[in-house]
Amino acid sequence: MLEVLNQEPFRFLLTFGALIFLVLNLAAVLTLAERKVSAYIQLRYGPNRVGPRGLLQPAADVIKLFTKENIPLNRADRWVFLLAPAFMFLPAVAVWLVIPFSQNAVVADLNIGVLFFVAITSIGALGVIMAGYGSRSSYSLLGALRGAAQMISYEVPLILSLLGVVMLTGSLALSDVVNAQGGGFWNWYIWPQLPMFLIFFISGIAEVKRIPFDLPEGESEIVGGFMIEYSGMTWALIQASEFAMMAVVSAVTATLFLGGWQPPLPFLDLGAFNWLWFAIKTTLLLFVFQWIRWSIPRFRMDQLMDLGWKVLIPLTLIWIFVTALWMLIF
Amino acid sequence: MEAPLITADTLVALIPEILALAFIAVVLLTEVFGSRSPNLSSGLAALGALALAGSATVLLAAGFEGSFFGDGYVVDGFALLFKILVGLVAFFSVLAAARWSARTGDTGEYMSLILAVALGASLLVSGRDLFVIFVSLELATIPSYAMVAFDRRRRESSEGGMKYLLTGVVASSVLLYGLVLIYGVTGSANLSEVAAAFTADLSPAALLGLVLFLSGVAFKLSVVPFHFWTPDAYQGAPTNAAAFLSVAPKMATFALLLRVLIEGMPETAQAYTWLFALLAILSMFAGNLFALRQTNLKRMLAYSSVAHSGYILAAFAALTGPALETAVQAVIVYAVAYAVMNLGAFFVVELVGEEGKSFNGLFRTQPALAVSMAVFMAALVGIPPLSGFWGKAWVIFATAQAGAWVVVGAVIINSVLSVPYYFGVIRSMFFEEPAGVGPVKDGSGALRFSIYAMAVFTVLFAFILGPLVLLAQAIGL
Amino acid sequence: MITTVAIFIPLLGALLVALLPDERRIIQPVALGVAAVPLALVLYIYVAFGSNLDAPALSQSYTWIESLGIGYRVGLDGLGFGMFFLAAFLTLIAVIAAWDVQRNLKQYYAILFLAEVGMLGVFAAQDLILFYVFFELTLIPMYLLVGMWGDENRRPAAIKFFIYTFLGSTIMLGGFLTLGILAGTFALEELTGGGGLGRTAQILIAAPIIFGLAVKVPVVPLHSWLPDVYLSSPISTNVVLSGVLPKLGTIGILKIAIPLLPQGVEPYLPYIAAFGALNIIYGAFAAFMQTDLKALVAYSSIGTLGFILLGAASFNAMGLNGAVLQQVTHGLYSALLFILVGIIAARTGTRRIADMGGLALSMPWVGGLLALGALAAMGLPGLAVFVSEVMSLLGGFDAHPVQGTVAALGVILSAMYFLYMLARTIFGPLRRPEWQGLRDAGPAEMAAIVPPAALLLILGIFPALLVNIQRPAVELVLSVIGGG
Amino acid sequence: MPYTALYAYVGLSMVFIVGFVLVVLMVARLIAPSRKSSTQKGQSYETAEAPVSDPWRPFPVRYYIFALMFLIFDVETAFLLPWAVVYGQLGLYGFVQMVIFIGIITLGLIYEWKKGALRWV
Amino acid sequence: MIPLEAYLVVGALLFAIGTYGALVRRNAVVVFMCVELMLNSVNLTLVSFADYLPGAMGAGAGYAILIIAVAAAEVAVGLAIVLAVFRARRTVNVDEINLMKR
Repeated sequence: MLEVLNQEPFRFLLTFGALIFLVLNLAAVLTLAERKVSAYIQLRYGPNRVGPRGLLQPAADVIKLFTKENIPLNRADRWVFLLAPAFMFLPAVAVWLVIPFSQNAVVADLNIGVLFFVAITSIGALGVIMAGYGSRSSYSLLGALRGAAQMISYEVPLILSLLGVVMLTGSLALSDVVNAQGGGFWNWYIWPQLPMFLIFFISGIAEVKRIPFDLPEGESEIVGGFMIEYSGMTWALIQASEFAMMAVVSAVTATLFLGGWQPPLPFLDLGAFNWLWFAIKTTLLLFVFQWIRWSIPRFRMDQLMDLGWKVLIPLTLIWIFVTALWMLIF
Repeated sequence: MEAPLITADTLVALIPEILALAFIAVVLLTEVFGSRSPNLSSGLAALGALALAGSATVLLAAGFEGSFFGDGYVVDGFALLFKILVGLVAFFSVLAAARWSARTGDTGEYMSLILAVALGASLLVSGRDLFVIFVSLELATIPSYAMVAFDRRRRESSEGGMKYLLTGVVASSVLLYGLVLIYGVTGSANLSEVAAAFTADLSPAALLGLVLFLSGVAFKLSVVPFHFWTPDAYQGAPTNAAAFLSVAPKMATFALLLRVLIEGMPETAQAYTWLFALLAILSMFAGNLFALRQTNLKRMLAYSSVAHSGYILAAFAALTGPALETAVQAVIVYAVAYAVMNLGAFFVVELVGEEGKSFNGLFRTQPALAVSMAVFMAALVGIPPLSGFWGKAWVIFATAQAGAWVVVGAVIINSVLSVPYYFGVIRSMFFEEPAGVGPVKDGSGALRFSIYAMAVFTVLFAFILGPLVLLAQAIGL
Repeated sequence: MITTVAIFIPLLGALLVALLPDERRIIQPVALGVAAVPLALVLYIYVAFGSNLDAPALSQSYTWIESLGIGYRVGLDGLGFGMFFLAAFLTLIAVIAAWDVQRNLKQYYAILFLAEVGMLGVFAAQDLILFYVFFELTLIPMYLLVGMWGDENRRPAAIKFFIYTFLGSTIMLGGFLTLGILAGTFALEELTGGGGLGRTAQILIAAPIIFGLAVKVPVVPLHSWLPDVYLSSPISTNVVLSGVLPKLGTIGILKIAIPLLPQGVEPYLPYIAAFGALNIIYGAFAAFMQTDLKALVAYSSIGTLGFILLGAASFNAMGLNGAVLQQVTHGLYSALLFILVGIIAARTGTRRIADMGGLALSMPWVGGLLALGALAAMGLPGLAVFVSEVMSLLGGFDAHPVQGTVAALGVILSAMYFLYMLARTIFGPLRRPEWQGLRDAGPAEMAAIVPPAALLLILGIFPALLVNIQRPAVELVLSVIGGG
Repeated sequence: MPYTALYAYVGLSMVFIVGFVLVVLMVARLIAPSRKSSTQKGQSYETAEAPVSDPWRPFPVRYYIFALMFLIFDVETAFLLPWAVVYGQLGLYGFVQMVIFIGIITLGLIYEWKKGALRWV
Repeated sequence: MIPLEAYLVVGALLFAIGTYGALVRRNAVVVFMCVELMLNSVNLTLVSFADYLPGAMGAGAGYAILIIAVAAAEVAVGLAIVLAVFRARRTVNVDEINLMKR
């Protein structure tokens, strides 16, 4: 019986189902976490009515969203409008395919994992543009334009900041990156690549359009931006993909700079349960995401662009040079 | 790991290009950092062009030769000669553009575009690898789109640029597809290995590749039937851009075509001389016939450049057996001859104006300028002893040696056919009454220097000819 | 070396003149001086090397493009010497006769000197390419001279002239290049006798060359550019235009077509002779029909050129000598007549023959010299043209009796219209009273008309002065073509 | 698994993900209430005002400028990625190459900066 | 294993579609997109050649990156020019851009 499951196409369907399950749950949990963390940061309770301590709140949300009407628009470009959530959802799931959860626990260990991450993430920008354009609404379009400008601008430092890790590893496969960081937390790439780590993380925040880089949504000025016209399940999918993307960025950061599933100290090796280390690191980073969100105000557009082009990109270029020099000498 | 590809020799071989690149950077950076003095920018750019030509001359004089980057980049006499020519053309174009570009306020940018095209052209003539060829061809082409569209004050400029661009990118893609097919058929991108696969008898895929490649090249050379972009692009372009673009990239592209045909597919080239003859004849007739009815000088010169591309291409009809050496000479001689006379003509247009009637009575107001223009026009017709005559003579030598009598006849007929429109300009300058005060004089020193230099070269071309032919013989291919 | 200097002195002269201020009293003496230099050199050559034109001092040979056999080769020979002299001489006359050039005199002289370079060069060139270069070098200056200083009809005339002759010369160039490439050299000396080419090749190559030269002469069906240009030009341009330019064509036939392609030219000879006769007859008839004095002279000039073709086509010593000499004599008389017509037209304000009459009464010198020129043109014994015409005619008659007979008829016709013209213009009563006080030729005008008239007389009495110098060259040609 | 199979796997997954989204939307359509649409309801949101113009208008040039700059830098990274992978084996040669390459890119960046292209106006 | 011809046919088809579009469409930006299609079809052809040809290990992929770079440069310059035209004429329709037709 179990052996059947290990054969195609069952294996494929099983993994796929597991993946979708994981992502959707992550998104659901993160919505709750978002509200709880914000509440605690602001010394409130947060949701505490549905279920014990509000733990069932996400389930209630899902039910609510499923039963909401998806309001059709008169002038919208219907197919673009409907496909946009799919394009945003795609990267949020697909990147998980190449992330090693634990030793040999990776769905598809592509030899170009890093490149895959970069390539798939940029599809998200496409989704944003499609959403903005397809809605045919002024706010949407403005939000989409901002989103596009921001995402492509931060894509450059995002990729450039990966280069240090790639150079040190000599491989684009994420499993190789993790393996190269084994043997203790002092081998993690966060130490030689500390600036790159910060840049990567900042760019990651910008990529997922979180505060302080949430100009495409900009609730207080453009009332939701590119997703202003979405409602019901389409809106839910966009929200879900945003939260899932946050998890993706955390997971990739953990993989690239924090040793992935590698234990911080050799004797803490948990064997088959090393995925716990990975989960812990990802969760920590996710917490940082929330923390930043409730601590820092939104950037202005020009500040945002300046930060990307005039600070992050030059810094990455310099650090690539430094890394190369370092590797040449030692 | 194999041995590193860069050696000291490689750096020496790349000196002209490195210098050009360095000057591009310097020109751009002085503009943004230093004082925004247009004279400084154009001076530096002129220096850059001279550095390109000069270093190539030194390499040529030193007899430097070799192939680099896995035989993908070759430096030989042939390449160096064309590098020198491209550098010199760039130098004079920079001088001629100084006045105009100072008015745009973006001298540095414009100058660096000229240098970038020169850099691409100079890489192009050294390419022995299909993809090196493609990339350098694009390096020579892409800045030229920007040059054509550079004049923001004239709507024609951006329109000409757009037409040039849209057709140009399509042509590039076609050319690239041809190259890739050739690569696929041969299994190697290197010309010497291409030669092994390209015999007189081609497989369909190879033939398709060749045809696509030639179509792309024909576009860059504005040869019929791929010439339609030329008049709009040249008319729209700033005059000095049209001058430069009608000469430097074309020269280099002809050199490239020679190299590809002779080194990459000698047998095929011999089998397809009829194709070149056909294209050449069509270009000559189309160029001259369309030029007849133009009133705008730039447009006329654009069609004239189509015709002259035809004349040069006529030499390719002689790429067989005994005539091969003469054909190579003819391309070189004609290219140089065309460069001096055409640059000169465009420079005068730059100074005087592009409408035919602005030339009325120029001989009365500015005799020296009128005489120079008359010299250029007569040279373009092919009146001896001016440069154009020698170009045509060499083309006829080559084609006659190859026995392509039809081509000889076409060249002769077209020389006569071109008389009315070139002499129309002479007539307005000498026989008509002046319409106004004539062109503005101030600030045109460098431009005038270029014009007179070109006039002197055109008149005394016979003295350049001997050394040039000797050089062409010495370097062979 | 002397030859080279003589050829290129006018070039320096052109530059010198162009740099001077544009004032007649400064420009004209300088131009006279410049024009005198080549003439003086020619006379020096005649005196010093008259018996031996092959002297190394006269020729220069410098290979230029070795692989193709192109070189700078100049040298004088008997065929070209007469015209070399005449070109220098008539340029000087043209400089003097430039009184009707009202404005831009210095440009006029500069361009004239540029043309002189080409003219002198053609007669001295010993290389096909060089010949062609000089041949074409005259084109633009003549175009400009006519187009800038001609009358109101000048622009179409100038461009017509240019296109016709350029078409002809380009076709000729095709022949030249083919010949040179097939033979491997462009040196006339090495090409003599065909340069090793077979008869068929020679025939094929000769056709474009002869055609091109025929346009320049011009041979009758190709002549339509000529009257327009002649009528529109100023006097001094006419001098050069009629005196020297047609000879660029005839010298090509004599110096290039015949010796270089003897077998190739041979089949065309009857036709050349026929066209020569046609020229003579047509010229005479057309002249007869003219009401314009200048047009009459122009057509008579076309007619007289026919004798050169006839003589050249004879392929015998008599005819060739006649043809070579006729080039010079034709130049002298036509120059003389054009200047006189110009003077008359300037004085009377008209060129209509019907309006004139009795001009000799008020202008004895002008009238007398017009009579002399006309008599010379019709071939009166004792004047130079007689000698050359009779020689051409005899030679031509010998080789081509029919064409010769027709040509002889032309002589009679030409006598008719010239006498008719003289009777209507200079003789008889004064047609208009206001012409009573017309001034005769002034000093400048005399300086322009007396020398050619004198030369016509001198050469008429002592033709040997020129015939002696051209005879060795003609014999050389004869030996090449194998004629008697 | 051979790498082609891996890629096929990933590609198939991506198709399935899009499919999943569409299925979810269809299910939602079945579940969710759907009332007859009215013109008012279908209007796009403009803070409760009636939209006056079509939002599909040309947008400001600055977006294009940044798009163009992104294009250049993105392609630059396409060159840098392969280089970075093999850098460890290249030694000095690779270092020099990188210095030249990044140097030129940096010059371009400086030029853009100074020229004002990086200013968000 | 998919045969080489399959890739080549797809490449040729894409190229033909791109060419057709570039020649027929009147909107400059769309023409550009068609050109991109052409270039990418060339890339496909190139990469498949490189993969199947003996002794061309990896070189083809390198060339492909060069081509991508060239395409990017073309687009960068091209969009700038199209933008300039648009600002002057408020249209990017190729047929309407005819100041110089004679």
